[in-house]
Amino acid sequence: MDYDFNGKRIFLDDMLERKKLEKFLNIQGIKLDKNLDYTVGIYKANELIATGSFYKNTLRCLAVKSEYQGMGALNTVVSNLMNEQYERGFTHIFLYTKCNYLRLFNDLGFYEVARVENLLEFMENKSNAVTNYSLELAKTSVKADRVASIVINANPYTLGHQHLIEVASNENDVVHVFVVSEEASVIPFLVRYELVRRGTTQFKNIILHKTGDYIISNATFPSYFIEEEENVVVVHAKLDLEVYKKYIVPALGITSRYVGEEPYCNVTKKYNEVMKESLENQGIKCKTIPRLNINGKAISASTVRQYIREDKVEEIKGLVPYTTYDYFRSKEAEEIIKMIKSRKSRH
Amino acid sequence: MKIIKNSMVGTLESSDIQIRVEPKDEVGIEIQLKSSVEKQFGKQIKKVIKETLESLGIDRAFVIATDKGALDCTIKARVQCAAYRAMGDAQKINWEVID
Amino acid sequence: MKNSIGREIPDEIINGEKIYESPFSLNGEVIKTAHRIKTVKPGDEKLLDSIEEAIVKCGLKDGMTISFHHHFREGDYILNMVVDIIARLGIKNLTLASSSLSSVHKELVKHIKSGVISRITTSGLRGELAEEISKGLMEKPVIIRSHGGRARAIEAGDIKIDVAFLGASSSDTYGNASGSRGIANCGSLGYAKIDAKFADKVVIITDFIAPFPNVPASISQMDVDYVVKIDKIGDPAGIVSCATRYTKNPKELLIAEYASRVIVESGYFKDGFSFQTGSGGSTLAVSRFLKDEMLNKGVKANFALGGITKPIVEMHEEGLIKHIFDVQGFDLTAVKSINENPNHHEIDSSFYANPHNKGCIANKLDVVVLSALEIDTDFNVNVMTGSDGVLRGASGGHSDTAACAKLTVIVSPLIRSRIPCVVDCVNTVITPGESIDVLVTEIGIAINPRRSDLIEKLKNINIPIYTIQELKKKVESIVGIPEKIEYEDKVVAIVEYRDGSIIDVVRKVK
Amino acid sequence: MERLRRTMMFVPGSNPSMVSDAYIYGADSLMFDLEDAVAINEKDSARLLVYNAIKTIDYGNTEVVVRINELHGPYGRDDVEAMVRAGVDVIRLPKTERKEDIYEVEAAIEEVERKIGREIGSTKMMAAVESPIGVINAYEIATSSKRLIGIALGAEDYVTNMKTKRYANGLELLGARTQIVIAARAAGIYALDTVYSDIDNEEGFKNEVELIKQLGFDGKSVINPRQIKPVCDIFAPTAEEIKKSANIRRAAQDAQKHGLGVISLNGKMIDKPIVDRANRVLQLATAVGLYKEEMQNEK
Repeated sequence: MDYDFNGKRIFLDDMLERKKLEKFLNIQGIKLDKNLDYTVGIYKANELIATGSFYKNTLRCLAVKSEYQGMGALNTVVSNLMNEQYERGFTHIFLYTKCNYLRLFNDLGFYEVARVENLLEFMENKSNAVTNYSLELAKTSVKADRVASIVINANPYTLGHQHLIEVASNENDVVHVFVVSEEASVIPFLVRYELVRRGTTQFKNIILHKTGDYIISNATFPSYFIEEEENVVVVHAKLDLEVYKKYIVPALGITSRYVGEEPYCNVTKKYNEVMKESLENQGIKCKTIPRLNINGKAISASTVRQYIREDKVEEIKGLVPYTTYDYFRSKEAEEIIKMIKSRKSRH
Repeated sequence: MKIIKNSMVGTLESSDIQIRVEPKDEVGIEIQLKSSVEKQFGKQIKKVIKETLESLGIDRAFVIATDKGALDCTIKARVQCAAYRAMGDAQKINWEVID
Repeated sequence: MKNSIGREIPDEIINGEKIYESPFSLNGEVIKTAHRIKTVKPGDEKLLDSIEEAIVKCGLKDGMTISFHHHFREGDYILNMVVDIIARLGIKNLTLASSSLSSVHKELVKHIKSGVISRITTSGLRGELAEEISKGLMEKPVIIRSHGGRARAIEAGDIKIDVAFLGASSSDTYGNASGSRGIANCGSLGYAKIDAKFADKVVIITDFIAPFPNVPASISQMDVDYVVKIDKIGDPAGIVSCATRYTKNPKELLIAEYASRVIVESGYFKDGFSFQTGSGGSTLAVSRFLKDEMLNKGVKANFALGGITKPIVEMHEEGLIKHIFDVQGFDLTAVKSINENPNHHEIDSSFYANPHNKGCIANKLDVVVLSALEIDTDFNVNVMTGSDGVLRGASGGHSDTAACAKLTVIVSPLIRSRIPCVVDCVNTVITPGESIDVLVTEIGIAINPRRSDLIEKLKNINIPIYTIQELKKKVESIVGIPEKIEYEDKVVAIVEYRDGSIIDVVRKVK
Repeated sequence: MERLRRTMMFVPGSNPSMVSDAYIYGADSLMFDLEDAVAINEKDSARLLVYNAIKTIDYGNTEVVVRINELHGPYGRDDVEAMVRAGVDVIRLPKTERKEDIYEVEAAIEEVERKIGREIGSTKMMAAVESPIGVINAYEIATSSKRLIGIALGAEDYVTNMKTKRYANGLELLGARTQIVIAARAAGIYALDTVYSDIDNEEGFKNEVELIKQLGFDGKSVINPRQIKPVCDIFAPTAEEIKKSANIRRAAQDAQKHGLGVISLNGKMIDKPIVDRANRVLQLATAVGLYKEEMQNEK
């Protein structure tokens, strides 16, 4: 760092600071993201000359005042953010930037994962990490003509999910089922995953996976976990699907993706819309399966959680496979039921 | 000496090197280097990283180094520190070994 | 074959051309060429609707030579625009004779690949275009010429420009064009003036049509065939380069201070002296330190030359410099001054530094301060290729002013991040060591042993003095010895000395 | 000849570019900071960085000082161990309040010197006084160890403790500065003044340097290379002083050459303090290029 530069954390709940930063970013053609965990500013005397932020493990809103570009201010910003990331336990770090900055971040040790043309460059801090992931994934690949894929959060696993998997299972040779592994839901991933496993043993042609860093994760599709404006959701969805098409589809030879019809959640609805267009462009079939109705009402995981919250565990019997029901009756579920009761979030 | 967790030391600023050390199962020190002076000093940088780790008795590690023209003594300092951090908090620096 | 400074020039590159011997070995008699023009009658209109129409009317054909100037620097829109249209018209195999090229011209890569451009001569190459050329993008090597050397080559007919596309900040419909009084202003059009004088066809491209007559004009109506108005000739922010900000970097300041002390003690610093400083961090800062010394000692300069920056203008306006000779203005202050100050003169590149006219202004220069990417123990200077051997610089007026000035000072840090700047042998020679007098670094200076007079004059200076070999050893002890860059045989660029002889070649990097 | 300590440049110990470059700016001493300038989570990396730099880089005639963290905290002992091993010239203690603080660090230094076979006592020390009690105890601190080369004022903490802040005229520091210079002079060690942090205020900086020169300080702590030249310029003697001092030296040399017991010049007797003072003036003049022995003799 220069003798004259110094870095300071910016707290965005200070509205005055927030306004200043917003203005600074707008001049560089960047919008201040709604959800940020940490922001740093580089100052020369009292003048803000560069900034960067992150949400979870994704660096964002990186900008350097034009007359200070090429003087190493960005290096300072990224170093500061990475340091803070490591402090918080994130060592696999991603970043969002504009497409024309690829080389700049390349020099800082970031490598392209995927891009949404003209909108967003998505990079990570390890070369070949995504390729290695894709190679690992390919080891589970089964050669077949009809290879379906499904991504579910299963919070928790219901008859609706089971129906979706069943339809896909009947119509295909192989079905890859991905359970969202990001810990943003009230039910921990390991439980969600286990309930899916127990509830799918009857299907002989399915392969279970966790989604990991590259499918519906905080990095690839943050709007699934946090509230965002609609145009942001669309960009995030496009990004998630670019990664999906570039690395997941070829690794497993996927020919179709199944989704449940989404009557409630706007984010998921939007995602599904974008998905249809994005995947079918590349010749991957996209099948939307109507929700399973019980007593004229579509089954949803949130209804199940609502019953649990209201201490009506018996009521979920008709909505979930017996494996899920048994689990919630068992002693091991006590902790989780408590957690469901104490939380009232979307997930 | 064993690397048990991911660690990072250093910055991406001019004359510095960012060293990230990660555990590795198989024997060997694998280095992924990105350097602004790769053509002129790439081999030397890798050599310093490797020798520094070996002198600490580390025989397996994955190192990601992003170099901005650091001098050898800086590389050594960064690697030593990253290694100690990656060996866990309890690991107190043994100055006899460093010296 | 090796030239006099030991650079190996392949025979197929020499191919009948001269190789470098010494700075003034080719000064003798020359013949200047003339150009073919189509005369203009009363009532003829020059204003055309589009660049495309201008290209067609100029009769541009396969194999011809087109030229541009680089006064809009990184803000230039014109070159990319014109070459795009040429490509669309299906014209191929052109020679591009730009005064310089920069990062913004990376669009050329695709036009080279598709065969629209097959030869290039320029002063500078930067960014992606430069990297691609270093990797062997072009079949024919690029010819690197200094500013004075380009003027010489044009006048001698070595470069025969068929059509010059010259951007101007303002122009009237009859072709009186200027770098001022428009929307995107660049001040002096020094490098374009020579194209206008010697090209067969001249097209002025502007985004501001001024009422007739647009005077004083940098380019006169009598040299212009057509005028085209477009929406935007360039990005003003990119035109005024940020390289001219006054540095606060302590290392650059230290080097600048040392350089100014060298100048003061050299014996050339006296009333009526003349000087040129560049636009980089240290070179620009030298002006500031010189100014203090001039004020302290009551010394005034007769003229300042070159690329002109704010500190020079300020000294002029404060009466410390009598005349400014401006071939290129680097910032808004320079742009403004050239219009307002009667003794701030716009000059063309031949007047600036052409070795083969009857006396360029550089010949009258006492002191020049120049930068370097690398300098070797023979004092040869490289400002063209990085230490990785990749093209990323410009010949500029470096070798011109170094050859002419009585005192040539090179300012350079000893080390840039880990890269040594003092080396055994530079990757590319732009300026031969015999033109260089003093190297100034942050730890001390080295004086060219050829200048025993300077060694004597500077012996009591309060700056550590080393031999250049000592500096090289010192730097190696700090950074270590870098691996040698490996080259292939293929030549990607030929470096022409200002007199037209071949001083070096740049080879493809392995 | 005694060392000049007109400028001691503070360099953050966590910044490799500054640590490896700092010597080029001509500061008399460099102070690599492991304390305030280094974030808690970089204490380990800064220590290793400075350690390796001192071991490897040739700092020439520049004195290398390291400011360590306080001994009783989690970092101080490692700092001492690393720096003595690295071969640092001077260890600077922060926040010194009484002579016992010096004793403790001295013991820690000696332990390492013994362990590695470095000459006992070769690692020098200096103390920074940053509190009212430290100022009160300045003389006791200044005389507490043979290793001490100097005592410095750290003003930021001091003014906070004094329930004031820093003002342009420096009145709030007058007491502390006087006390420290007196203590240093009485103990025969150097007195160094605190930093001036507004680097863009050249005028204010120069005024402060004039003031501390007048008070008798040997030098000033600086935080930016740009502050070095003004200090040297202000500490540089005038042409008149140089001429006078050169003559005193000539007279002294002449007396020695001819075996005269008494030095006299223009009929006045010259005693040792005057010769010392003249030598010091010439040393300051030489350092800024205003005086060269052979040059003077030629004329």
